[in-house]
Amino acid sequence: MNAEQVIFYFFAALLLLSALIVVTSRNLVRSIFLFFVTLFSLAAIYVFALADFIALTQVVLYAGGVLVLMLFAFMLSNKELLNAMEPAKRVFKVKHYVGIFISLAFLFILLQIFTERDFSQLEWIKSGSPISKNENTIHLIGIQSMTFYLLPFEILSVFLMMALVGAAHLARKDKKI
Amino acid sequence: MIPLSHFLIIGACLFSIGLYAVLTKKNAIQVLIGIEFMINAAILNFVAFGKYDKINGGGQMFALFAIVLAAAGVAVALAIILNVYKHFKTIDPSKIDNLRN
Amino acid sequence: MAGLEFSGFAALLSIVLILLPLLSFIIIIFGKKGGGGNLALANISIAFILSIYLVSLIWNKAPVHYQLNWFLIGEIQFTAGVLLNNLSLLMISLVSGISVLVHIYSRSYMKNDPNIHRYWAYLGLFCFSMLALSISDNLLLIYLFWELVGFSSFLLIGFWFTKHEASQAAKKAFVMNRIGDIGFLLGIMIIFSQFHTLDISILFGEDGLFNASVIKDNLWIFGTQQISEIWLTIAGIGFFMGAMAKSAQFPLHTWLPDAMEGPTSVSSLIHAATMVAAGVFLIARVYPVFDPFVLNMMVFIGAITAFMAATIALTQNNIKRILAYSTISQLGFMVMAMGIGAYSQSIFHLTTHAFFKCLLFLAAGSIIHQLHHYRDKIGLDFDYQDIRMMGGLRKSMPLTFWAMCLASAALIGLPFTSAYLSKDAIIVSAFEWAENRNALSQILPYLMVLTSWLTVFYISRLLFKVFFVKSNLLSLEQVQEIKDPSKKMTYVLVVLAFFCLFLVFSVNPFSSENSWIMNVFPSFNIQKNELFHSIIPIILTFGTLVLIVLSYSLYVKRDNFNGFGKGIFYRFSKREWYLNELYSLVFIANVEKLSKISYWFDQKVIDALVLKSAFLVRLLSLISSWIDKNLIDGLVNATGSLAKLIGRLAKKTQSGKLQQYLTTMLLLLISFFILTYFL
Amino acid sequence: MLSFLIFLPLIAALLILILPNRIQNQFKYITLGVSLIQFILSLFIYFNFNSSPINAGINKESQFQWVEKLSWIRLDLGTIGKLEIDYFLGIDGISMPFLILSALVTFVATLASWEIKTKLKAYFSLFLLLNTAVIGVFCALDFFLFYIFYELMLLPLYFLIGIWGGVKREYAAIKFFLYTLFGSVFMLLVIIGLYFSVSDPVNGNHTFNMILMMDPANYADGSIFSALADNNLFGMSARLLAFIVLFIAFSIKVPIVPLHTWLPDAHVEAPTPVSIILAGLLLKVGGYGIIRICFSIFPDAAMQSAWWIGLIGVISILYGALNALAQTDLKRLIAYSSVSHMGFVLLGIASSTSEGISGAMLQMISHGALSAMLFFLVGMIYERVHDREIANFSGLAEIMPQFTAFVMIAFFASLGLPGFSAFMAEAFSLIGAFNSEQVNGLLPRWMAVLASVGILLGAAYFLWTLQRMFFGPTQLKGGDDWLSKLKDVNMREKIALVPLAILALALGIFPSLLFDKMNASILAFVQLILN
Amino acid sequence: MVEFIPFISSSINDTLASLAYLESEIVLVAGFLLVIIIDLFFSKKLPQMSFGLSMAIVLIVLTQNFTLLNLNPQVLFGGMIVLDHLSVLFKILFCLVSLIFLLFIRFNKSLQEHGKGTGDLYAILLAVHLGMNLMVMSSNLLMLFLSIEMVSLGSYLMVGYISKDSKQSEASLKYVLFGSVASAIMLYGISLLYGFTGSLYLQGPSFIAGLQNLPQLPLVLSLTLVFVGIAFKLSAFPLHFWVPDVYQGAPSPVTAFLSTGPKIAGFAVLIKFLILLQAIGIASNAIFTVLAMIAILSMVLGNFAAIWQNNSKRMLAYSSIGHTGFMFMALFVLPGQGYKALIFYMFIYVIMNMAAFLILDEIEDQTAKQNIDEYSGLGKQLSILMICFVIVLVSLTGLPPTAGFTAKFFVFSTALDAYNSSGSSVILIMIIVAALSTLISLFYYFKIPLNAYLRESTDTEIKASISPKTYLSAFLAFLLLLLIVFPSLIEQFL
Repeated sequence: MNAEQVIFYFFAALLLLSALIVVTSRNLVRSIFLFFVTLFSLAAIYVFALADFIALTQVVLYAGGVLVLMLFAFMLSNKELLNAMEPAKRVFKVKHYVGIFISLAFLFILLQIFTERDFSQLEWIKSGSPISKNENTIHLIGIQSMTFYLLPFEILSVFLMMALVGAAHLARKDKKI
Repeated sequence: MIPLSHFLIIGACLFSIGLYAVLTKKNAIQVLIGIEFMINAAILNFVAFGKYDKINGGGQMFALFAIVLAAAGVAVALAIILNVYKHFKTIDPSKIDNLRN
Repeated sequence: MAGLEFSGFAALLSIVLILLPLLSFIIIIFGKKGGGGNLALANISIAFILSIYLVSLIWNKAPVHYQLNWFLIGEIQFTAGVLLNNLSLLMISLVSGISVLVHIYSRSYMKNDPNIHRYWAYLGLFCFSMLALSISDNLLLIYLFWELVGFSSFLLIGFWFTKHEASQAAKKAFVMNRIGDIGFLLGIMIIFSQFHTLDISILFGEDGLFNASVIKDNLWIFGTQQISEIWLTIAGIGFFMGAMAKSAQFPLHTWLPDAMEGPTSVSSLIHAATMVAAGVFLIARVYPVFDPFVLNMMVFIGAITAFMAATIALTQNNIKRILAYSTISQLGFMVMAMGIGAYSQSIFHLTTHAFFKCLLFLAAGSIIHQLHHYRDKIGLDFDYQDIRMMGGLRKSMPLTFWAMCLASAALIGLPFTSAYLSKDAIIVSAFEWAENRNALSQILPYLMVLTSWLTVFYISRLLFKVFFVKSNLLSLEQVQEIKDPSKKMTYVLVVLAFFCLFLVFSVNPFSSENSWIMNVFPSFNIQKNELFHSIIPIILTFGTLVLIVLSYSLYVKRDNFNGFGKGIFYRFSKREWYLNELYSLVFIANVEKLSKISYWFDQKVIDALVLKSAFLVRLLSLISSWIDKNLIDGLVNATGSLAKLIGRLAKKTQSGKLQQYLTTMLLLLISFFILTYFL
Repeated sequence: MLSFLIFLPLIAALLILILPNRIQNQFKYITLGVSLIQFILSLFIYFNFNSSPINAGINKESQFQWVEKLSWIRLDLGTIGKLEIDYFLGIDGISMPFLILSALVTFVATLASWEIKTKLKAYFSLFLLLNTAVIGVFCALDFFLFYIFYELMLLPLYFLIGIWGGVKREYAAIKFFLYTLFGSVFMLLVIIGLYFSVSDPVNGNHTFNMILMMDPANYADGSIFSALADNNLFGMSARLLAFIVLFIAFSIKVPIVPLHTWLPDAHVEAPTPVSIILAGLLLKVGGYGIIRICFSIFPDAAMQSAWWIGLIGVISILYGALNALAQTDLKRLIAYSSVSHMGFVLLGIASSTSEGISGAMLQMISHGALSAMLFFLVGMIYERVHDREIANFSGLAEIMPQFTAFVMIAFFASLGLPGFSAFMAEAFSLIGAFNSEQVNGLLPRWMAVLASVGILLGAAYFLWTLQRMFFGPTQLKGGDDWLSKLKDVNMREKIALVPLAILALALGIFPSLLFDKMNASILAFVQLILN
Repeated sequence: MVEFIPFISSSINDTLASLAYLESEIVLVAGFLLVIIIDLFFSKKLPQMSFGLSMAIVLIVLTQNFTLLNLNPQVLFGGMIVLDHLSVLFKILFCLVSLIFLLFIRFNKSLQEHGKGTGDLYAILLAVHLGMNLMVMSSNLLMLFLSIEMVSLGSYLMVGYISKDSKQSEASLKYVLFGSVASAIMLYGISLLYGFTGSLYLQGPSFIAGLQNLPQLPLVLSLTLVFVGIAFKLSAFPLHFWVPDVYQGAPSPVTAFLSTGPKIAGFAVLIKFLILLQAIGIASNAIFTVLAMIAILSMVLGNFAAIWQNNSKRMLAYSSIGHTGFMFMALFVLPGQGYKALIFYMFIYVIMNMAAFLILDEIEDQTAKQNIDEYSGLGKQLSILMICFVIVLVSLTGLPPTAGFTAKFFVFSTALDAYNSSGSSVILIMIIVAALSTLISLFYYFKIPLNAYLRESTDTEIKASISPKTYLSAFLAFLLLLLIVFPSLIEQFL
């Protein structure tokens, strides 16, 4: 086991652990902060998949954007949001069992798929050209977004504009009232 | 060299965790976080597979787009959740059930 | 060519003849209220003259048969036409002749009725359909007019429809006739199915299709058509049923006594002289259809009818009812005669009966009419048709009395009257018929003799009660005030009385064999036995005379004789063999019940089934909406029941909605997978 | 010509919709005018109708008369060719009589509409719409077009019953609607199935042409309804199943026992003119459909099920009559009598003999006229005193002699008094049924024998009613009030009643008026179904 | 790096060439921006200017699309999108939806009285329209997901647009959470598809080949996960749970839009996947069986549940689930035949569903009545409107003389054809269920005329005014009548 692997599995473990705490925690603030940990570990794992730009975006957008948005959301609103957590009395309800059952079932099916067959032996992976470690992925992404992915890229801008306009509309106060 | 399937398994776990949050959490924001987990699981898949797809760069591009879309989605969802809070004084999705048969 | 022209001319005449009364019907029904008498009389008179003229042209010559295409159905051409042969000529002259008389009579009899125009119109309709019935050349047409006759009878019986009994009686008459008509229709269907034609002359002529058909191996075969022999019998029974209903044969006779609710003139024309004879006429028309079984049935039913009606007539008090039963009895004779093959005798009796029964009724009508007026005059309320209320009218209504006596003499068959010839001929034939048959058949002639004597008894009872004994109600002085009716009415009686004499029919007062009617019609299956011809009339006449004397001593000499006590036989007879009660018990009540049941069935079962299915749909929808609403509960409960160890927590899961939706959705997805890949 | 006949009322309906409510009392005259024009046109068609065998129609397109054919929808839908829907009208001896009946009954119903006092605009436009649909059904030769007209009848009726009906109108309207829709929804599936099986020999397109559907040669090999392939659906011959579906659809309209329970409710709750149309025309659509579609397109299946159809006919006759006997409401009684009378139609058709089918046709026309008359008469009483209980009336003949005369005509004609059309019709239905065993062996003779008992029961309930309501001493539940309200027939009512009476009488005495016109068609029809 | 250089110039050329075919999308983008700007600066002075502008833009797009009707299939942007006849038809449909929707917004009381103005809504609409256009054209999974998200996000915004009361915010919350979950699941499915094939091009050979080599379980799982996202848009079973709640809570125009636009776009996507599946060569019977099951369950659930609804919008929501099931039947066509019956049905469906919601809304505006049992006597008071309503409901039931019948008829024809060629009994059962559900739908649709006409009003006279919405619904109802006589008006373009 080399260093790369150690680091990878460390982040993987961190990722899953923090994610588990996020979803089991009854404290929203703790939840959100651990969410940051999860996202960060995920970004680290992206690096192992040679997607450094994605990792960067992940950190910037998610950690910097989404998370801050979430925090702002309940900071802007009432503090009661924080208190609106479920009471700690009951540990588990049937709902949780069903939830656990469903997620485990999905996990089971997915693991079934991923372990049964080695996907690195897929035709296209064997024949394709993998990204080498010293390649500048930012270049690649830049060229691709200006050629193949030009149209989605432009549309994405319209999309964001729409989301902006809409979210702003929802959030802003009614002038008449 | 990390085997591809390990990425995928991590993604699957994350997906399931997200699913659990979605189904059980009593706070809309936590549900939203669950959804983000699910999306991130997918992004992880994209990234993992994208490693082998240099020419089209589909995986990484898709991951990039997905992140942006998810962020926008969160923005809208949060705006809506705030609105809901204004009316209901709660964001427990299981308590918001005025609309029913 | 000349023949065709002649037949065309004769047919035209006959059509004009039948259309005249129809014309009076149409004109009068749309005309003004209260009128129409003159027109009706004129038309029927012309019709009568035409019929006489036709008789003079065609009688005993080749029949005239003239037809036109009526309609085409499939490949079968239906024709409509007239068939003028001896039988139809006899009928039309009889019908039109008696109609003329009744019309004349009615002018006085019905004078004061406010709705008299309807009366004339209905009479016109009746005459039209009866005449048309007589000359129609095909079974469908006959059936058409057959029912139309019934319909006009319905109208006339119900003429005073405000009287409950009248409308009841009219309905009963029509429905009972309907029963017979169904048989008739069935007969038509069978004949049509076998021969594809309904033309009488083609079917029943000398070399008609009917004679060409044979019965072999229980099959009735005509050309390539074969059906089971039983259908021939059924056809015969069918036609006979028609005749039974119309001619008031047991057990379909009960309408006729009730039909007396109509005006008496109507009773005399329709329910005594003409329409009721149509049954016999029909039997005569389709005679070849009847196979031995049906003929025997005819004998049986005719005899029963004759006997039964005679016994019932013994105890009735309503004058018209007595006469009605007498009519039934006489019709029984005719039908029986047809059954034994005494075709000509039957028709002969039909003819003579027409006159004397008409006379009886008209005479009775005169009495009723006068009594009715008298009642109105003195303002007393009594049943003016009850013979117990009458009495001693011999002096005050001499003409009526004598006419009635003559008619009664004819009825009981005293020598020198017309019916002596015809009735005795029938009884003689009955003896002849029975001669070579089994023991059971031997009863028949004696039964007929007995019936004949019963006739004597009831008609004498009537005569004596009406004309001789003292009235139960009116004093002698009051009776004196009642007079013979107006001239018009009495003339009619006189004319009819004339027709009750032997001379009209035969030169020889004691033998019917040479009467002109007997000569032109055939008889079947009867071996002549001279002995009977000489002995039986003598015995009959002797018995008759004895009975007259006996009844005179019973009814006139003994003042308060009420028939035969109040024994079981009396009640049986008085209540008309309880047949009405029986019918209402067995049929009417059951049909009503059946209809109630079937309506209940309709409402409660069939409709409910539909409603139930609607309910089912609603239930289904309820379930499905319940599932939709509570699917989560259901599924959660199901999973919960997997983990029932944990217990009742399952019930506390109705908290959230959105997540329930998602859970359900995902559960469905997973179960889809599990079902597809892991099971 | 036929289009004009069909769309004239539609145009009038639109006109009425446009016209202001101010002149709503004139709407009835517009409607009357339209129906009069229709009647005259239909008479014109009648007199110019060629009844020779070369114009028999039935299964030969060239033999139809007044044909109008426009291509309508051409859609490339399936694998095997184009969808061919035509605007295809034409009449033969089977449909022509119904045109006259429709025009006449509509005319009478319009006259009966005088009693309608509310929402005249809506009423008359729906009424005219209904008229369009009914005539369209009788003229359409394209199945698609037929179906459209067929369904189009439902809606106006739903509202006509539902809005202007009696107390239980909601129930009746819904029940009627659901019943008939139930039949027709599945009919639609059969129609589509037929379309896939049949192709136009000229251009190979799949077609909705009913006439082409009658020729087995036009069925593609192996298609669902191909006679040769004899496919199975749910363990049954596909053709038989299709026949049954179609038969149920139409026999709900007829109606047969046990699918009849909508009829008493609908008839009783409907306002008089609608009852007239229902009984006079709608029921006929069922019979017409059975002849034109069920039997013509699926003769083989029809022959297989003839015995059952005959049995249903007999049961309907007896059952309807028995139920009529139990009724206390005059209108209900007449409604049940319709069930009974339409049973003869079924019996006649099932016999598959020319006599039986002629009888059935005549019965439909005759019942159309007579039931219209009966309902009109009931409506007259109801309009005057708002009561129809038989027990509440007695001795009406005294105070309403002319009315009684009409009632008697209608009753006696209905119970099959010879001289009226119903007699001929019932007699020939029975004769046909009786002959059937001999001719084609389809129906046993006892059916005819049993059915003839229905005639007796018919006499029983009609005469009983007559006696109870019209004869006897005058006694009314409403006393003097009713006495003053029960006026005798007025001029308008006479105008409505007389033509019906004349029609019934004329067809009874001269059935050739009808038989001659349709004989060739009936022969062709018999030949079609027996081969 | 170097290996990309040859592609760049060709890619730019391709982009330039492709732009010519995207006129309508460009117009939409331009319009989107213009509307935002106008709303920012002129909303006070010219309150209806953004409405007029949006109308103009949609009309321009409509005419542009008509010119593209007879186009041969064009692969644009290097396979990112494909413009073919079917997608042009869908785009025309969207124009129709948008046009009615715009008018609906313009005359809807609650939206017009909304304090924050309607300008943003018009902008969102145009963006969503753009998204729908791209949805039907896209042949790349990325493009597809992007456009689906665009439509979804726009829809969330629309549903929560007013959020003046709890109902609307609740609806929007449910919608956004449900929708996000669905799209997250779909995204995961897409990621799997991508991973298994290495390609995002739906019709690309490598994509198909990659799927062909897959074992059943991963293939079906990934496809099912993708289907979740599509079915969410279609509101098909089992993703229909949100429908009643959201439809009831959303503003009427938005409900009308949701029940038509995104749903139709969803069908376009579904068709893409069906074609893909056929190309992969999965036993078509299996797919058809699954589709038929979904269709049956949707019809049964939608129709049966609709019977019990009293709220008219909720009832229409359930009925629209039923209609989805019904439209599924039109998917049962053999390869290469086009989806004429489906498109025809959709045209009619748009018209009648929009009209139904228009009328509901108008009734609500005029009488404040939302429940069916309160409609009694309305037939008299709102006569023209109710006549139109009856026509629309008859059409929704699928009875003559309305175009709903023709549409239903075509769909039945298609399904029977499919049965004819496949002989699958599931299809036959589906057809029979469809026929029965027509009957059942009568129950609930006709509750409205039953109340409106057959029952007398209990409350006082309502002064009816004839509003633009009445005219609009009358026009739509008239279209329904016209189209049964002249179905060729639509049919000629198919």
